[in-house]
Amino acid sequence: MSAPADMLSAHVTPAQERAPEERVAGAMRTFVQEVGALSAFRLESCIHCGICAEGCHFYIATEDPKYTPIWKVEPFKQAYKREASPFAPFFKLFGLKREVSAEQLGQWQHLLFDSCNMCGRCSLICPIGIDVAALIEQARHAMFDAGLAPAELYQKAARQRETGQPEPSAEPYREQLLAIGRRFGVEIPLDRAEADVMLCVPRTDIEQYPSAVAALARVMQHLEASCTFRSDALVAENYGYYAGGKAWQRDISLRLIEQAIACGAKTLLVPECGHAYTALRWEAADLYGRPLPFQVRHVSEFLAEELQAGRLKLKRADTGRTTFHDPCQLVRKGGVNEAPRQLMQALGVDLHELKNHGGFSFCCGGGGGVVDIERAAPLRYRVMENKLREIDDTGAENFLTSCSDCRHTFDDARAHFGWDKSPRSLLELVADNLSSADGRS
Amino acid sequence: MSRLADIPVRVEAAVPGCGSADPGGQGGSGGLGGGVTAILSELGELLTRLATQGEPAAIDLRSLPMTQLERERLRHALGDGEVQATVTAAGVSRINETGMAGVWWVEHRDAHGELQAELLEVCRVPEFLARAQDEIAAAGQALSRGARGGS
Amino acid sequence: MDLLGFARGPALKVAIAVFCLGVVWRIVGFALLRIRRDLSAPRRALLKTLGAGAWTVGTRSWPHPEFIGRTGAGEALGYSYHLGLFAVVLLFTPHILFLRSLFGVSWPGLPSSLITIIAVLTLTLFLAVLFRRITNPVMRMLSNFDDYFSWFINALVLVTGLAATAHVGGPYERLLALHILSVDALLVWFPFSKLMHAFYIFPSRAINGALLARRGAVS
Amino acid sequence: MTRDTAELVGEALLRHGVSRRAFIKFCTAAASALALPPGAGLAMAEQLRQRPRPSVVYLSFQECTGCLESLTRSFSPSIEQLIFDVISLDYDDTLMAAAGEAAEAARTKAMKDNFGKYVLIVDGSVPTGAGGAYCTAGGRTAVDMLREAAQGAAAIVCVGTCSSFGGIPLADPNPTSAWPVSAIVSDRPIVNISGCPPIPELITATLLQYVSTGQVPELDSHLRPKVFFGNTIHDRCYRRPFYDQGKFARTFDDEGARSGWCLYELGCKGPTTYNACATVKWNGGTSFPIESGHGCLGCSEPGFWDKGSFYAALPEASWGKAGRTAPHQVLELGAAAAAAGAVLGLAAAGVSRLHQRHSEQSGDQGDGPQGGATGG
Repeated sequence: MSAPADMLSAHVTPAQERAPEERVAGAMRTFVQEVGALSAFRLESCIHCGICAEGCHFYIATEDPKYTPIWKVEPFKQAYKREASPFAPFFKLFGLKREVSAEQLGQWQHLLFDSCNMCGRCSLICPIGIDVAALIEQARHAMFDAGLAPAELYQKAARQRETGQPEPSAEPYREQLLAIGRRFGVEIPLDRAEADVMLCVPRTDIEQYPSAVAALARVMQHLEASCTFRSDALVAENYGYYAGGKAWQRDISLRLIEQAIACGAKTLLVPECGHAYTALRWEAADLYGRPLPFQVRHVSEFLAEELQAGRLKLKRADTGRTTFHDPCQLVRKGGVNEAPRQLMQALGVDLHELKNHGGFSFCCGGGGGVVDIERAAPLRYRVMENKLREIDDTGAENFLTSCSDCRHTFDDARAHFGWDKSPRSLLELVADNLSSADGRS
Repeated sequence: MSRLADIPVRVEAAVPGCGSADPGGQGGSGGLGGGVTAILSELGELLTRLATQGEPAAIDLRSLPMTQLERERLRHALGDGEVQATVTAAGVSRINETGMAGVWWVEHRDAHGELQAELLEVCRVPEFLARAQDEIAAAGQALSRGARGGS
Repeated sequence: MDLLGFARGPALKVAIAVFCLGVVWRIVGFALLRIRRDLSAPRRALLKTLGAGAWTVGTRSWPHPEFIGRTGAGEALGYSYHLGLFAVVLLFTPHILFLRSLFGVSWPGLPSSLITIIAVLTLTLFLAVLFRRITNPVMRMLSNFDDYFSWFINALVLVTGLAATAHVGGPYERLLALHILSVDALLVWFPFSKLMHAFYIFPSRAINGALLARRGAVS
Repeated sequence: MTRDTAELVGEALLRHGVSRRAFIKFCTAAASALALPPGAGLAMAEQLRQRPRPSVVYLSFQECTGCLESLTRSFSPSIEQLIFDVISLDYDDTLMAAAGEAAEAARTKAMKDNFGKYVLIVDGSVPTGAGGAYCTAGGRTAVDMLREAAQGAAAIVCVGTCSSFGGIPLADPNPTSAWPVSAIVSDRPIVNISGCPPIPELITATLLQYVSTGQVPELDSHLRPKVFFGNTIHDRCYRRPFYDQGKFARTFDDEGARSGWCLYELGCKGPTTYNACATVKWNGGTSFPIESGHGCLGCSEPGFWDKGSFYAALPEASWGKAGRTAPHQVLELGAAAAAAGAVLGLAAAGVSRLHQRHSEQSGDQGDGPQGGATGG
């Protein structure tokens, strides 16, 4: 089914244990190794116009040139030119591009992790059509292999890979999940041998938004879908993806893939979690090494499909003047644009779009693991101001989103700024407004 | 094509005021045609200098290519004066005073009648009309010899 | 052989050879790096994806309305000097004759005086672009030797071309020779520089557009 | 005549019954041709009358006599006047009545009597191949005669493109190893009046000016008088406005040609040719090539025979040997270079891939599938 477990383990040591030269060598090796024709093309094409800066909210908020997206991969551009580009011998021979130094890489940790949400807005503004975000993702892989992933992300990824849980909890998630079912009076389908749909949850929901977990179970129940959680793969998130540990990302994804295959699922349902969608919908097959034997759907997509098929019936929800935050990984990078809007329309939501919405939406500020990096908080708050203002400017009383990381980031900002709004989960709104025409709910 | 005249050549005026396309010659200023207005104003300046400082000058008309029309306009503008001199020396030269006192229209032709030089001289009398010292001396000697021989 | 003969004879040959060699070398050199098949299930059918890629080539020529406020002026400046360059390079009669002698095809040109005006405007825009590169903190930080030298060599071609048309700064044939030599230098520099974006820009947009369309995202 | 008894120009004029007025007229015409200030003709006449008549030796080497033909067709000042009144043409093997040894004797005598004072006019290029055997007179080679004559010359005037720049004899493959005068004589003032042939007025006016002032005129980098060679034909061309408007004749009998439009596209070399054709013109100011519908050939420029077709437009690339069209050559060259580029590119990509595989196998990155959806 997959590569043997021992081959999957990457011998990555934390930063402090490695000599600087070793670190640089590791980073460069990984980056250069990973550069294929597409990335090489991206690195070749940049004309240094600086326009990508205007797409990035880190630059917009600070006007600090170092936050220019393409600048965030500068050392790797340098490495590519020296090591793998068609004229690499010239660059090397004449010393046209200096070797990247350990110090330089250290500085770039801040640029690649603390100040990049991997939101992909830069890839949409580039007049040449360079997918800058894709390069940043590759640069993160290299940083990880240099032992330069931020400690928070690194540790969570390591733990998740080992135990399936990014952080220890008083009670295992399995127990917590069942407790949520009891608390909200909804049956949690767990470890069924056979199911059409395999479910998982964001650990953010287990810890912070149990109502969202219950909502998922309730909606699935309403749809009478054959579905199950699997104890061995409950968590939707993938900290390997954030930390840039590609092998770890694969290991973590494999847990879900293996369990989905084990229960014969036709669909792997990604809950309200943006980066989990990217990791499972778009990247998992490549890491797995062959096409996945099931389809991957975000819960909003899944529900929109059910709505179209007439199986999901909704009441009109009174949410007042409402706006919607498009999670980057779902919309800009994932194409899940129509589904949430179809659901909102069916719910009769009075939707007032943000100034920048759909594919052009600004990130909540927490994406790319930034919300987990403690030292990045001041910068993150600064960047978020613009987003909060946009939400205020719609005049909406309520706002919805379909990613619990975004939700968590907004709630964190609410506490920090004393803001008066809190995002609601679209899934929960759906669960709360299931039509009882058939007597259920 | 048997005869030169059969070749249908037409010259289109590219420069305003230079050619048949501008029969009135209104656009006489600028371009390769030199421009009658420019010549007249320069003559005015040269005359002032002659009057105040006694300094003679000249304008070489061959260096200012003009169309027949422009030439006629210039002639018309200057008018005719009192003196019309014809000098026969290695061809014919005509020195005509113009209506503007001090401006002389000088035309030198060779023995074949080809124009060799054409100037507008600004002076009291064109130096060309005067005789050289050595010529006068030679003439004096010749007359003296004749008088002696005759007596 | 005089300088002009050298410029448009052997030097031009060498320049064209280096240009072709370098361009193909560079493109083949990275295009033949491995390309992994994307194993994820596409959201859109292949044909739609490719269509969206082609469409992006056009749409990415101008910023999306969401971006115009921040990038419109910069992009307009960039495009306008490119247009000026194209007009001067492709519509000036002596250039058309030059290209005709090389490729055997020709097309009508614009009046030389109009081209001169365009060239002067383009040069002005060139200076504006350089000024922007130096004063804009982002561009200044990103810029390297390539950016400045590519600017310089293009400006040199413009200036020598203008000097040759205006007969300023020496005898015409020397100015013309310098102009052609600067073009030779440009051709030699081209494959090793950012000027390669002339070849990259459209495929790059198409690929980005297609990859985004494959996921059903806006491009 | 000897140095001490040299006759003054004025005396000679009187002797031939040429009045002062006739001479002023002659000088005025010359000054006009030289584009000197209008008053200069008079001054030149007065100066010249006080100067001794210079002896002139005219040597012809590898030439076609076109230049001399041109000189004798000078309208103003005419050659007759020039020869009899202003200069003393003591040797010219084409024009002089004497022949054989008598002619050579006249040359030797003139050079001896006027050593250091005579003007040497040279017409034709000087062959140096085969020991100079390609051009001899009276058993002496051209190189020899030139060197000897140059020794006593006050100045050398090279008439025509052959003596100025080598002209046709020097054109590729230059079988006689012909050289211009300036390549052989370097210690005498040289004035080049180039052109194939040169404009006659330019020759006479330059001589006249030299005689009247005793100084060579201001010269350009090719030793040509700036006053005649300071501007290109294109600068002074009456068809220039059409160039600026972008109106070009495309064939010799199209509407543009009939309308007198610019001949640039038909190969006119006006923009690179320095001469006075467009202002002094030919045949007594009647016309010049462009006026009669043909582009300038560039005959007054060095190497004009070897600068490609007369009908190739100026900015055209010059790709040497005929028989293969330039587009064909460009295609070949481009294809060859592109093929070489492809090989190098292949090699570069191959090396990079090998490098990547090697480091993957030995490196600490886990093996197996790589490259995310956004990677690769």
